[in-house]
Amino acid sequence: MTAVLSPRNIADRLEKEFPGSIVSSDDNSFEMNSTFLVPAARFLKDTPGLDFDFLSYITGIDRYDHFELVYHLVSLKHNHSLTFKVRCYGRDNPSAPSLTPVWRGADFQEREIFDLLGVRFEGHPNLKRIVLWEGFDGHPLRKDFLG
Amino acid sequence: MNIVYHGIAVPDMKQLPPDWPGGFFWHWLVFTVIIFTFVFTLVMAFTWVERRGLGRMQSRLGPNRAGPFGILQPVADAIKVLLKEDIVPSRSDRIVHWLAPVVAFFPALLIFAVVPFQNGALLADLDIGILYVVAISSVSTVGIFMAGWGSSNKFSLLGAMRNVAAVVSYEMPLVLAVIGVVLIAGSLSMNQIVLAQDIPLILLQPLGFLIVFIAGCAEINRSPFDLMEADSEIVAGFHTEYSGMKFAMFYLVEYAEALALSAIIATLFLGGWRGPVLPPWLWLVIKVFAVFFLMVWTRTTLPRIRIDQLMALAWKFLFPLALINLAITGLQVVAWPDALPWTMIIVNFAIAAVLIVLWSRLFKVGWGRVEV
Amino acid sequence: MTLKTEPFVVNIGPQHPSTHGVFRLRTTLDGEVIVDVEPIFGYLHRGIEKLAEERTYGGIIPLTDRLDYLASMSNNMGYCMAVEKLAGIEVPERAEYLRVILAELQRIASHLIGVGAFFNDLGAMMTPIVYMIREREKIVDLFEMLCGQRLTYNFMRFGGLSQDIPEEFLPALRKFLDQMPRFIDEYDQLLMDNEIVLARSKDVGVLPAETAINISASGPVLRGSGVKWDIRKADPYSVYDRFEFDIPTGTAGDAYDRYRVKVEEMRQSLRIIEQAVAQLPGGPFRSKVPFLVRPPVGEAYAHIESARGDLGFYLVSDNSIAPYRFHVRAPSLINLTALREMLIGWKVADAIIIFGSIDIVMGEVDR
Amino acid sequence: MKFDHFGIGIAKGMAVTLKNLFRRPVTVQYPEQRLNTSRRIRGNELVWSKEKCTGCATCAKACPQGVINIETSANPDNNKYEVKKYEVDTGYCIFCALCVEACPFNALYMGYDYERARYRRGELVQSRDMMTETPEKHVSGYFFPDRAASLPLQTLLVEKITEEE
Repeated sequence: MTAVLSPRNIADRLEKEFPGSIVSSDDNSFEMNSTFLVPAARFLKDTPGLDFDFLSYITGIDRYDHFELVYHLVSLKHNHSLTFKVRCYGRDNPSAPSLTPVWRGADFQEREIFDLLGVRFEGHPNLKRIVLWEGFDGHPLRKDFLG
Repeated sequence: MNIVYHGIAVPDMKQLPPDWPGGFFWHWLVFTVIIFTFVFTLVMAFTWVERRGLGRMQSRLGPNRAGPFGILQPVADAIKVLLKEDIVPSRSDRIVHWLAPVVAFFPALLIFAVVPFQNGALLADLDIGILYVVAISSVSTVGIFMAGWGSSNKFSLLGAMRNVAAVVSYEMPLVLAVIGVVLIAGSLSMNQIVLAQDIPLILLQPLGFLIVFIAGCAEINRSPFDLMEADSEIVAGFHTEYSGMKFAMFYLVEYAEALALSAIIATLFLGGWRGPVLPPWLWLVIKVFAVFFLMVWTRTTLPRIRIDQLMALAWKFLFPLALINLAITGLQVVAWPDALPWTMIIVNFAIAAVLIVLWSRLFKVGWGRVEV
Repeated sequence: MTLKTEPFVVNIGPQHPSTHGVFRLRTTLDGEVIVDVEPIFGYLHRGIEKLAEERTYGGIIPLTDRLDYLASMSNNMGYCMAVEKLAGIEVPERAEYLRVILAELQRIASHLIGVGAFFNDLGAMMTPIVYMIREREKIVDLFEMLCGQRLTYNFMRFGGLSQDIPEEFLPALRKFLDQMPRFIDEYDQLLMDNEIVLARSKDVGVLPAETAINISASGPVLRGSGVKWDIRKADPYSVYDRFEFDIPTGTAGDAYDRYRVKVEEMRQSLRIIEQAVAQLPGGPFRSKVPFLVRPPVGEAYAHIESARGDLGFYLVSDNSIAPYRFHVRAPSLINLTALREMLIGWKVADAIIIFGSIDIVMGEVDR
Repeated sequence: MKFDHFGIGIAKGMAVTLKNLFRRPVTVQYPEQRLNTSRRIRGNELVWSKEKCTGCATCAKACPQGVINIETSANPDNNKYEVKKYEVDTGYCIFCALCVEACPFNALYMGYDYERARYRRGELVQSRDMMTETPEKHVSGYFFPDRAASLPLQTLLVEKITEEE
């Protein structure tokens, strides 16, 4: 079984490493401040004992007042997993740092979130629309998008 | 006056009536008609055999709707393709695009001028028959390159360039292997080569047969060397932009070339029209179909090879082997002209096997990547 | 003298025989050599994630059929597991065993097409794929017997299956299990040692293990690179922990290894089915589930090892009859991440087979 | 020194294709030869029982595509709904059979017929009369095991490759 690491413990460790990075944590996931996303991701990836080398998926949820990005990490080495979330506010130009430099698996998924939800990933090497064509008006997965 | 070779008496061709069945023009007319009929009928039969054979080897039936066993399928295909609209790409080089099928088609037909249907029955018994075949068969490439260039399509151009590369490379081993046959038969004339074969030369020249078969397949772009129309890579290669009548011409060229290669291999290695009981022309047809079946069979089984591997096969495997084969044949002909054929057969097969196994050391995987 | 060459752009796709659907590779060629590649998706984008937000939970099952249309049963299973996790639905044991049997049959069917299409890309003149479709047809026959359709099965439901298996199913499955190993051996005889196949696919399109992990590749692509990672073993779902099977892995991570991994996986799947049929318990095939499922507010993620890799479904519920958010972790899309660096430097012919060896289904890539 | 790759793999492959040349072909000549479909076939039509239907419209709610168009009026005499209009646009239908499974009164079945190609989209709309169950209409055994038992057994490729005419 893939062990689900306690988000509270990880959140505490992250808070110790990067003060102010954790917004909240519960039994299923913790929420991170988006400014600390990239260093925290590197910490999660490179710390011995954690070794989250596999970014399983990223997805975005439109919560009307903010966009919630969900990151699911797995360590193939230790066979454990972790879920954390990041909020980005604003409907016009929400943005979050890109994790593509850390895990390249994020590449197409971030492009997809940018395409369908309109969240801009800062630092992504090739942030273009992926499934819709260039010049498409709007972001269809937003709850207020009317076809 | 007979030439004696390997204990085989070969009649001198000069004594045969030169202008059977009558004057020169009658001869010309009769054989032109015969060749046209032969080529068109056998091309239709080939498409049928290929599609049915391919189908049966793939657990399918193949075309079976038009006529009994689908025998009229080539006719139906021909009617369909002739009635189709002729589409010319707007940015094509129109004259080249129009001329290409014609340029490609006629050389394929011209080869049959020197194929003997029975003793002395051929359009032109050229003294340099086999040289003529080698010379004329490469001209089709010009037509194919014209098609690739004239269609103004990138896939067509890629296909045409691949074809030119393949033909230029494979001409070399092909000719060298054919010279082995010429050495044994002692003549360049196709009819005389047939007359010299009391035992089919495939037994005396197994390696030569293999090289001619492989190189010939590569020249006429039969699978596994069908790179120029590799459907999974470059869509349809040089004839991507052709439709209707012009496409039909290319289709015809493809099979006429296969027919020509089968006929040449049958003539050079399988004893041509010679055979017991049945009439000579039927023997030729049977042998042609036997060779063609081999082509269909390899086409069913083998995946396609890559362009650089195609070149490597020609220059590293076929070319040296053809040279060695030529040297050994020359040695045999000079040193032991009267040796028993059966010993020669065993020796030649052994030499072929040893050479192939030795050259298999050159087989390696994973090359071909270019740093860019 | 050096030749002056000029790179030119060739669009392979969207209508091309070897793009496995509608996919476009915008390649820049220098002669035959690929200098640059840009994969372009989206030609099959149907907005399934958006559509799902406006359908009931039950009505999404037919939509999942249309994700990876070569492995509908696996998709059904993954989605049903996610909803069961979200709503806390129990699945009877018989249903779990049947699900495993169906998912493994589906894996064989999908790998047959994957391997067959790979050899079609190699230019094998349809022969391997026709043989493989012949065997796939037998599996599709079995699925048709269960659910009446041949491609979009829509067979699994929350808490089990839509119907119990008919009595003629197990004898037919038995016959298939007896025949299939012989046919897999025949494919190996036809293809495994073929010199042309070796020359074309060995050490071609190498994906090193570190890169494979870093790009989140999964399924045969990851295992072909030598990483022993299979959700069925690493995170056993359903009743997979009760079966014995091996995880075949490659060594070099080339196209040939990815092909071999798929063939070996077929053998392992047959092993799993043999065990599952032997252990198949009686009992109900479905637990009682209301017509309209209303899961509590929350989120759930369930993933399975589908034929193409780690297929995950992420659901967010707001306690209504439709999900608030429905996300698919599509292995086909993510496996394509390293396509560019795998292709560069190879020739056009190699590009086609490297792309074919990744074995994607556009329905899943574009959703 | 090990010598391999001198063509033995190619020869083995050639043997396989030759073996298949003498195998029976698996294809079926469709219009003349027909295989029995599954007993549970979800054929491309729906069959509707006028007697059993109460007009509850559960099927319309279950339909993910929303192609079931049902209009009812209350009949005050016997306190029941009367189905005025029952229409399925099979051009939009995906034949998922969720409606058949949802029907609480077993009034809806999948059809056994799979040859309903039409030249115009409009002709694909199944009206009430076209759907009504009649003795001539074959009904699939999907979700109804007792009906399935009376249907012919499915032809399986595992059992026989092709049927002789």
